[in-house]
Amino acid sequence: MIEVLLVLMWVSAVIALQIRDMLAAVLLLGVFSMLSCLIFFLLHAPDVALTEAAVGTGVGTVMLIWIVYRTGRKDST
Amino acid sequence: MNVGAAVFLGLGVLFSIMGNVGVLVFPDPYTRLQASSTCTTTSVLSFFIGCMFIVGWGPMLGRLLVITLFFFVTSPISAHIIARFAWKSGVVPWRKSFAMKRHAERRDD
Amino acid sequence: MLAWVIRFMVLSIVVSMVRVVIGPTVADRMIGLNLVAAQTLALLVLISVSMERSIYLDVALVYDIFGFVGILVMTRYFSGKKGEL
Amino acid sequence: MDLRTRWALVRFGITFLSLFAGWLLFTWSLDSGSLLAGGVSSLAVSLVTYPIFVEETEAGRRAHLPRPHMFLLFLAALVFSMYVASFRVLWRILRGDINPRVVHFRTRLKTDIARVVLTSSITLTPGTITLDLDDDHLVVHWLDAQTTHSRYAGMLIKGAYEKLLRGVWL
Repeated sequence: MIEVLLVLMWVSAVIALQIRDMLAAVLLLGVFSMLSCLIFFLLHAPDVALTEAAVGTGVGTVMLIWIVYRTGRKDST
Repeated sequence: MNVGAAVFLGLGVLFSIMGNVGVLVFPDPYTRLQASSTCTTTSVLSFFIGCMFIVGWGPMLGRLLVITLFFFVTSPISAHIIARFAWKSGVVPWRKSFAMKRHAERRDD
Repeated sequence: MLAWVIRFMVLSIVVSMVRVVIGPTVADRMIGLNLVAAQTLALLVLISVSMERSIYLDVALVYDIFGFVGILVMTRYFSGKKGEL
Repeated sequence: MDLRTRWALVRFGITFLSLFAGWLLFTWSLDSGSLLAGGVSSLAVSLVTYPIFVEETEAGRRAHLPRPHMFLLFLAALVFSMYVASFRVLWRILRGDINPRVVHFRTRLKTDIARVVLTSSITLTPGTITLDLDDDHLVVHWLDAQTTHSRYAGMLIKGAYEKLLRGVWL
């Protein structure tokens, strides 16, 4: 079960690096942090999962969305 | 494992399958949102009720009630703001008659 | 029975990742994210019920609150910009 | 004691009771230390946040406080109709014939909180999603539309909920 989630995390991270649309990259990073929270939970570490859920899903997404809003959505390169 | 838990967990699995199928086959964001958000809300609610049957009377029941109440409040609001985001940013809803007409025009060419 | 339901929900997350990856517009990706978030919440509750520890349910509650805040902020910032989707 | 002070006290009491009920549900223990900690912290939080939790309007008390028995009836009807409509949407997904349309209609509910509850329950019922709510004008996306006439569509979609909600909030 953990192997499936690790493969899924790998897929979402690679696509978030490759994609041109910044908002879609932020959404994929949200999925990435959800899955990593789930993996910490499956490995019997609820405190780490709590921190990951608060920081990765909430604060990290808010900060990245704010940065995308200030700089522009399309990747220029 | 009593009967109520089995019934509600089975209902949750059924609605979860149908939500995923609907998200994959439907043509535009609004109909996908119909399938995903609302069918999945029903499935997650069914899972919670099944878990309440499993845990019985105790400290886990209180936390499950709090989580269920919060999910019941936040889920329609998040579905509504996604739909409002799509509506405000100008996604055109798919319509049956348009698709049929376009199909007929393509046949005539 | 709970173990089978947990395995099924992991497979269901795999299927719903497809819409996040291929979605043509951002609204589609957001729908996929919402779907993954709801199923992850159900999975957290199911795992903590199968482990029978009441402490583990706190993670599910915090996760629910912060996922909602994340989606709220996403739509809040970008609903002002028209015609970019 | 004038009317404003009494209404502020009522709002403070509502906020305190709901916070304390949440604390009791979450800890599930009747120790004196736990009760004391919960009481002090919910007192402090409700002193700060009661103007936000229950808004001050000129409409009076009945606009904000739901009747409890009608509210429980409404919740039961909502969950039941959720399951029924989920099976209907499931049949639609299996057969693959959908006829989605966007319909507009108005509601007759007066208070804001009743309108928000109506919007949420329309969204929560599978088959319909509220796209926009502007004062009393709703824009609803309907999965299998039978009519686009505003009045009949309103009767078909919000029908039972509005009748029940008029009993809950005033």
